[in-house]
Amino acid sequence: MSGAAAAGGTEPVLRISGLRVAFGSGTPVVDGVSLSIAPGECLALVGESGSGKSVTARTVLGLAGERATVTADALELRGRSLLGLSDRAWRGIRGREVGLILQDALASLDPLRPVGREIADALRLHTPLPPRQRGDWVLDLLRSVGMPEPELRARQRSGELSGGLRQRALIASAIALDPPLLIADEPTTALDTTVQARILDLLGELRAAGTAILLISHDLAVVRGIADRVAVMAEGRIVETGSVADVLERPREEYTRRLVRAVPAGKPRGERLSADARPSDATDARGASGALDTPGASVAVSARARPAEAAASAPLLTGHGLTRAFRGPDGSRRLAVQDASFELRAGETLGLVGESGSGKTTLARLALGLLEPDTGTVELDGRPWSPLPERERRTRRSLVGAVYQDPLASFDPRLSVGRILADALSGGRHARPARVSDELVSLLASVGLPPSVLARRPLHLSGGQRQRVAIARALAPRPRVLICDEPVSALDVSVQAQVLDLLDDLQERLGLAYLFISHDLGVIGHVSDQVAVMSEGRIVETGPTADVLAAPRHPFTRALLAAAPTLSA
Amino acid sequence: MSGVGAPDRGSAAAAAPGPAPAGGRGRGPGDAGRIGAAARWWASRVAGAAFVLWAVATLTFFAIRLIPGDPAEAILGGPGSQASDEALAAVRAEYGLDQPIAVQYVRQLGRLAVGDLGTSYSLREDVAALLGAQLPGTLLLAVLALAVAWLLALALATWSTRGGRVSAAVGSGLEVIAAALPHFWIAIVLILVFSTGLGWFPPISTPGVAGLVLPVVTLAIPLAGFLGQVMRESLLDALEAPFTVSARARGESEAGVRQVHVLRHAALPAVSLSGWAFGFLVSGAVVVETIFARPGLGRTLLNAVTLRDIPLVLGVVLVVAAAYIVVTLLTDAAQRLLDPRTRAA
Amino acid sequence: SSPAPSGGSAEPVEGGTLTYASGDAEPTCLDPHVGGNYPQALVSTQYLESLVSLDEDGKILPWLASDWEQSDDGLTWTFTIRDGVTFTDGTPLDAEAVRANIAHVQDPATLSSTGYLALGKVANAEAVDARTLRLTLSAPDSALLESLSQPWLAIQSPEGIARGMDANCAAPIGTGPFAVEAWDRQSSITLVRNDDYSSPPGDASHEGPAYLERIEWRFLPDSASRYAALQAGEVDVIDNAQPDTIVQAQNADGLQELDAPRPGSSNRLELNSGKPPFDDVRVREAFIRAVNVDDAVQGLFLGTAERSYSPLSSVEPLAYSQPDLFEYDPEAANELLDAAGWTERDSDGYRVKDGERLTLRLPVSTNQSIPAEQSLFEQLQAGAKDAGFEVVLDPLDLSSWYGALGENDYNLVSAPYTKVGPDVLRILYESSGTTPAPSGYFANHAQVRDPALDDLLIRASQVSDPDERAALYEDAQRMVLEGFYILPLYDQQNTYLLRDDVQGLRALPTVSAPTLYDTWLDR
Amino acid sequence: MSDLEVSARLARSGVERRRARGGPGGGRAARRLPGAGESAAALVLLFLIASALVPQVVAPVDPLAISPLEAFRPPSAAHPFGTDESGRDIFSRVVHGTGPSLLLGIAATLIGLAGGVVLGTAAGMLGRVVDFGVNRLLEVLFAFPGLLLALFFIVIFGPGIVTATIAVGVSTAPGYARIIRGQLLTVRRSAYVEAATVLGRGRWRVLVRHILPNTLAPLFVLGTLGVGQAIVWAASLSYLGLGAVPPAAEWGAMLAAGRTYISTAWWLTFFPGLFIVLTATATTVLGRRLQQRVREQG
Ligand SMILES: Nc1ncnc2c1ncn2[C@@H]1O[C@H](COP(=O)(O)OP(=O)(O)OP(=O)(O)O)[C@@H](O)[C@H]1O
Ligand SMILES: Nc1ncnc2c1ncn2[C@@H]1O[C@H](COP(=O)(O)OP(=O)(O)OP(=O)(O)O)[C@@H](O)[C@H]1O
Ligand SMILES: [Mg+2]
Ligand SMILES: [Mg+2]
Repeated sequence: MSGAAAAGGTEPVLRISGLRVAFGSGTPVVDGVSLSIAPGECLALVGESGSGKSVTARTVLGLAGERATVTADALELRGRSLLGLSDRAWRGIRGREVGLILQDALASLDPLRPVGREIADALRLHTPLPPRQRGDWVLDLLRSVGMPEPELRARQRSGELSGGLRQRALIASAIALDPPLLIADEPTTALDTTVQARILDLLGELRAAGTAILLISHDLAVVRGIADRVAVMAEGRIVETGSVADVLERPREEYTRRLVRAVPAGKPRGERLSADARPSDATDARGASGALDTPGASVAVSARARPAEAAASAPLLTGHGLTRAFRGPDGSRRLAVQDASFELRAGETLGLVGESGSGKTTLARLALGLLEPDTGTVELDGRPWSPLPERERRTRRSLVGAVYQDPLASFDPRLSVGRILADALSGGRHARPARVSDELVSLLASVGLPPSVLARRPLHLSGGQRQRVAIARALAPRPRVLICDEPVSALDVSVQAQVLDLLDDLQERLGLAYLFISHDLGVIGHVSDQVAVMSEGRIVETGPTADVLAAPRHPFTRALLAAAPTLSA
Repeated sequence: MSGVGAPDRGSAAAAAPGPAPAGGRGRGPGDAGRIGAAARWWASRVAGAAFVLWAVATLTFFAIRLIPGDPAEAILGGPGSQASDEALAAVRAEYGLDQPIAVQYVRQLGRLAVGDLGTSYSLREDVAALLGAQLPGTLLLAVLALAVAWLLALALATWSTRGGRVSAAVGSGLEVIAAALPHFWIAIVLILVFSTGLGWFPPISTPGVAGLVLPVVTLAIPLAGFLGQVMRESLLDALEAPFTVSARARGESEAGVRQVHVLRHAALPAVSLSGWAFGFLVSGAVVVETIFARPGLGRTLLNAVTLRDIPLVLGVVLVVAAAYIVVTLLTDAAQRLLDPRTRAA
Repeated sequence: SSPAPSGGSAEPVEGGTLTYASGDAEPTCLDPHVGGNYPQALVSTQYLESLVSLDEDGKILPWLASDWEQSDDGLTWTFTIRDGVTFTDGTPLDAEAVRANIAHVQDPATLSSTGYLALGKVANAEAVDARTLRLTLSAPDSALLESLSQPWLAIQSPEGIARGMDANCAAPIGTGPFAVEAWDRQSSITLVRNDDYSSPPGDASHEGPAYLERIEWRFLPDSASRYAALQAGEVDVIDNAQPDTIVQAQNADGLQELDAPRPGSSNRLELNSGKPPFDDVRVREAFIRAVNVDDAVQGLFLGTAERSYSPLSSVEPLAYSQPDLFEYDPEAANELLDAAGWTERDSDGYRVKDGERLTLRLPVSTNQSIPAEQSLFEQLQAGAKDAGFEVVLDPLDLSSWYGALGENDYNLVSAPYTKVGPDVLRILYESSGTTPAPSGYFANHAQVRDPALDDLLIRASQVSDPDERAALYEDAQRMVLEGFYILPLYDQQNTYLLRDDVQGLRALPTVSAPTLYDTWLDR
Repeated sequence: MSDLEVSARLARSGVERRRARGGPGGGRAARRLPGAGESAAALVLLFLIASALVPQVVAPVDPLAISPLEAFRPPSAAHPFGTDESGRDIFSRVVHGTGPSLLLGIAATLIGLAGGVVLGTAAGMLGRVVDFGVNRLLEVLFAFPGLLLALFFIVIFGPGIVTATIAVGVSTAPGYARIIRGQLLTVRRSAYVEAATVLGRGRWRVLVRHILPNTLAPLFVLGTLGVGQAIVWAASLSYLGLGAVPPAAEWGAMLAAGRTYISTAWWLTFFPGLFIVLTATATTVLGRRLQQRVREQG
């Protein structure tokens, strides 16, 4: 790659050495980071959540935080030291020398101002241009980032733009003055795959034009597609640096290996994603690193053969011609799900993939009997399930469990983990953990959680722990079907790996059937036996996962596959 | 300054749209539907306003009937009048007070529907004309007080969020105390200090600007306390929001960040609370107008209720309700204008 | 502070606007014929004039009537109407105009109460010629001239009256030194000088038009801001000054005080003898002995009010006092109550009889009782408690207060009543006063029903011999006092505070309303 | 009629922020009210509670004992807050007035809350028709400023501390109702209610176990904040002559009575006013802190 070659010859745009950042009197969250980026080069900073990636990036702009103490052996931008700069001097650098695309992309534009004005701000601050010319420049910028209808969009506010368009506007504002260095902190998180692909293309173009890019991502597949070099960060340190190919294909460090292994994309069904047993602090409420190992982790990592009888057995959950419409805020009727049918057998996973708004959640809610279909029926275990009066469904509710994207929201905030699970175990009769404590402990153990979490509230658990509690709750009534709506979308890759492994173990042990929803093809490819692709309310393609992914028939599926970044070169 | 604390993965993803239909990935605006939606919004608001006015009139009409005291007597010179039986009967006949209550109600509504508010029993003047004379004073008072409260709250909120524990504590303390002060107590203290003591402002309302100062400040102080609390909260939110970080990353100065971004966000809740603030101010006006001897709706209302002056009470209540409706309508419209996010809801 | 002014030594100055701040309620009608209360009297004194006036000694002075005489049987009165006086609408004052006024007051549609009662014995009025008016009475009325001196019987332009009640209420037309220019409801009345004025009463200190060009008559109900406004110079004169501010003004530079107790009755608590427990004279006496009014008046009024022991105001020449009946004597009170059978006490210390607590309900009109008076009631409440009375204070707005009286739902009440002359006793204590008018109003709140007293009062109102009249009224007052029907408190106070540059303000001795005719501004 | 609207807004922004942050803790240390303020508020409240429960211990002098010749004494060693127009000890009156005043504030708030709960839950639970009706009713009630509602109520039923309490309560009810309804709808749509349904819990179970507790829990905090404001509004009613009846030593009534003497004897109004402000401030400070605690703990 050209960028990599350039890195050797020219003076680096950014050179950091021995950077330390601490907040207040706490231990440093960035601890001796050194890195450099050459013009036209893209350096990717990867690592688990909380490893200090964002703090490093913000420090380059002098925005580490209010109570941050920053020390470094060197912090140079195009040869100029940034240490001890005055506020004024910093302001001269921000936006002009370094552009920043913030991690919270969707909230990074002022919702009250037209995006055109937001972009023009950079020009206002750093150039003497009169407002009219700024306006023209902004339109040029918007065009250059591929914004459709730039005149209209410039006048709209961020709330009126879709996520992808917002991200483009944000990029436009960051590159307004063509800064030599662009820092992109998770630029594609929370975007649909197809949109993500377009954003990555855009970054690629910038890099080709000579802009140095510091890309921060936890998604190795994204990194693979665009970066020249990778720096792997863990607990405030850079543990490994090297070219993309070297690091991702021949990781030297155990940490990196684990990270690479956790990526589900391209991994066959049943292959373990998470690391082997690793001692970890179960009480850590901080996040990813607090995730626990599954008891089943000792199971050999091997592609597991699917039970052959699964395909033959009678379907457990079926939907026939399901249609459901909603009335939009402007009163118009809109079909969220149209004529969708599916079959789910015991021990089998049906993956449901599609873009945002395609109706995945609606279909899941129809299957759960939380929504009544306008037309069509759902059958559970050969008997009618929906539409039916809720009263008649209630006795058989224990057959179907659900796991949600946002586990926190799915817990009554007043209840402790113990009470949540006790309630689930006892069928709602007892809410006192003591009554069912043995069962509780073994339930927790089955999702790899220690008994100590019983007394805590979900708010004080890490994301991975919360999702395990959610799974435990879903398992408590001994269901035969689990409906998982984006169960890992809110999780860090490594935590995601653990949860996916856990689900896999449980399926093997308990013979559960999963309806597994995700917008991430990589995840779907890894977990499902059958896959259904949804677009605009319709299931456009279904079939065995391997077949669909290898030979997609529907153009939408093809587009989805094309857009999905993969780890393999 | 402060950074974006995004301690775990959850935060980024939770901001993205999960099952909720609002915002988020790939949903463009429906431009065509917007004009229709706006029209529908206005139509429903106007219909709602008409309903509220009708209901207010109805409730008030029957509520006054519950008040002990004979309206006929109120017409005949108020309580304690020594009106003769004949005079009372004549008045009852003239005003239709001898009719069944339902008939009276329908007649009253009929008159109101054509904009006839009737004649005040106690002041013997056309209610519409009376209110026309009283309304501007109260409105002026309320609007000025609202403006002063905004400014005070904004100043205090801005000052107390400059950083530093002391200014934060002083600021929030002042807000809480201001919000706890009864109007009449403030009025009296202000009079003592600024009229009797310093002689800067007249202790009663006079036609000029000077006469407005104390009443306006009296009304504004508690309101500023309430608004300040809300403003400060949203100021702090905005100061930590990703978009201010990205503004700083563009090279915006601290002052610029506040001016261009943060202040608008701090002002938003103040705008959306205006309807509530208006009611608060009208309640306060009853007290303030009495103390400062300002002519106005508050004082009129108090007298009218005491004197069982049905047409006047009804008139004041309707005017206040109408003003409230207009204010909330305007605030909602202003909010829709200022903040596109509210349009979805 | 200087004592009450009565025309300064300097030469009066023409012109200027005086701002008067009234703490009384804003009248609902500026024509005092309609209804007839004190707030109307205060302001209408500036633009309306009566047939006669009083001097400081209570002697009748000619005013719009230059002369009068009564027949020997006292049933016919002939008044000579002053010549050359015109109303401010240009119409001349003549006997016919006066007759029209009397007819107006007596017309039930006018809804006059005070004036109507005062003319109760006038059976017929007749304009004999342009200058001569003859009144025919149904019974002799020794109080007629006093009655006619009151602002509620002031004379207005018949053409003004003919405009109808609403127009006349908004701007009555009289012969006074000022005329109503505008009435800004809820705020102020603007009065302008009557440049053709020619009819001052005999005790005025100058002739011709008034000095002041305009009067801004404002309504400032809050006493604290009223006083503050005076201090700040926003207003020149205030009425209804509170005792503490009076004392403060006495010690302050730049302010003067004008005291003018109202005539008629004193301020008193009336004990409802028409129902238990006050139908027993021993209980009434016990209550009166149980409370220490002297200390209360001393403490609350700070020397600005004198304790009264009479049913009549101290400015009434015929007022009769009997202090020994009202001595504070808790022991006597206890003995009386024991004797009356109220022997037991409940756990709260209140006396009970037959399971009934000795409870007295005292409705207080928040519109009429000044704060010091309300505090006084609280102190009486505390004193009476020691003797075993439970006094329930019940603050009510005016309508509810009249309602409570009309329903006989009170044991004690303080109701001011202003009328010139001792004839007020007849209105307040004659048995017929216990019969409510259709609206429920009645004046005899003590519900005194004593034929002997009735006889005295009727005779007194009819005799023409002054000495005999005085004796009769003294007997009547003694009966009221000795029957413990009332607890006199103090004179109905009228204290005006004014700025030093206000000269020549005086209260008209009729009902002590201020007259701004002689007033001028020394600035 | 109170800062409900404001409190609700603050509470809401808290909830949103908690959701947005999602993370454990994640609070802003700087935003917390400093500890000193809270301890002071707690001390004030302790004193108030003691005054309400055992006034005769805190202030042994009889608050009703008049002594006309001792009137208008400025604060001194014998009378720390001075004496009033009837020579009563103001300190004692203020202390003895704590009970009635707090009771008024609390009772009014409870009435408001009760009304709000009835209206709000009816609107939130009983289907669209009721919801529509209650919403319109609330709109109408909001068009009456609070004082006006109270005024009507008092004129109809006559003044006194009980009526004043009910009046203040009644006029705050619409505010609570709106908040409760909003909260109820949020809770009813929440993922954990859905999760309970998926687990097969019945309608009533879900209502009792999850919806009501989560709807009503924030009310406690709102109520705390409401008490101070209720006292302030009752004081305004007293000022207009519509509040407590003498000789009750209720603060609002004391303020209203003392106002006449403001220019000569400031202590008559200053001290009761101070206690009103102190109470309202202390309850607000603690209420907000509580709100924060709830917010942080989830
Ligand atoms: N302003 C701040 N004050 C205190 N601690 C902070 C602040 N900003 C970040 N931290 C802490 O620093 C550590 C590193 O945070 P950082 O945001 O750099 O992580 P990250 O690698 O970007 O993670 P993610 O992938 O979740 O974005 C975390 O433990 C975080 O809680
Ligand atoms: N309760 C509802 N009321 C109105 N519209 C709804 C409702 N639920 C879903 N919709 C609409 O139905 C469509 C499908 O939504 P759904 O949530 O099923 O999509 P999804 O594929 O799950 O999207 P995402 O990936 O964003 O979660 C969307 O347009 C959404 O706005
Ligand atoms: Mg980050
Ligand atoms: Mg979804």
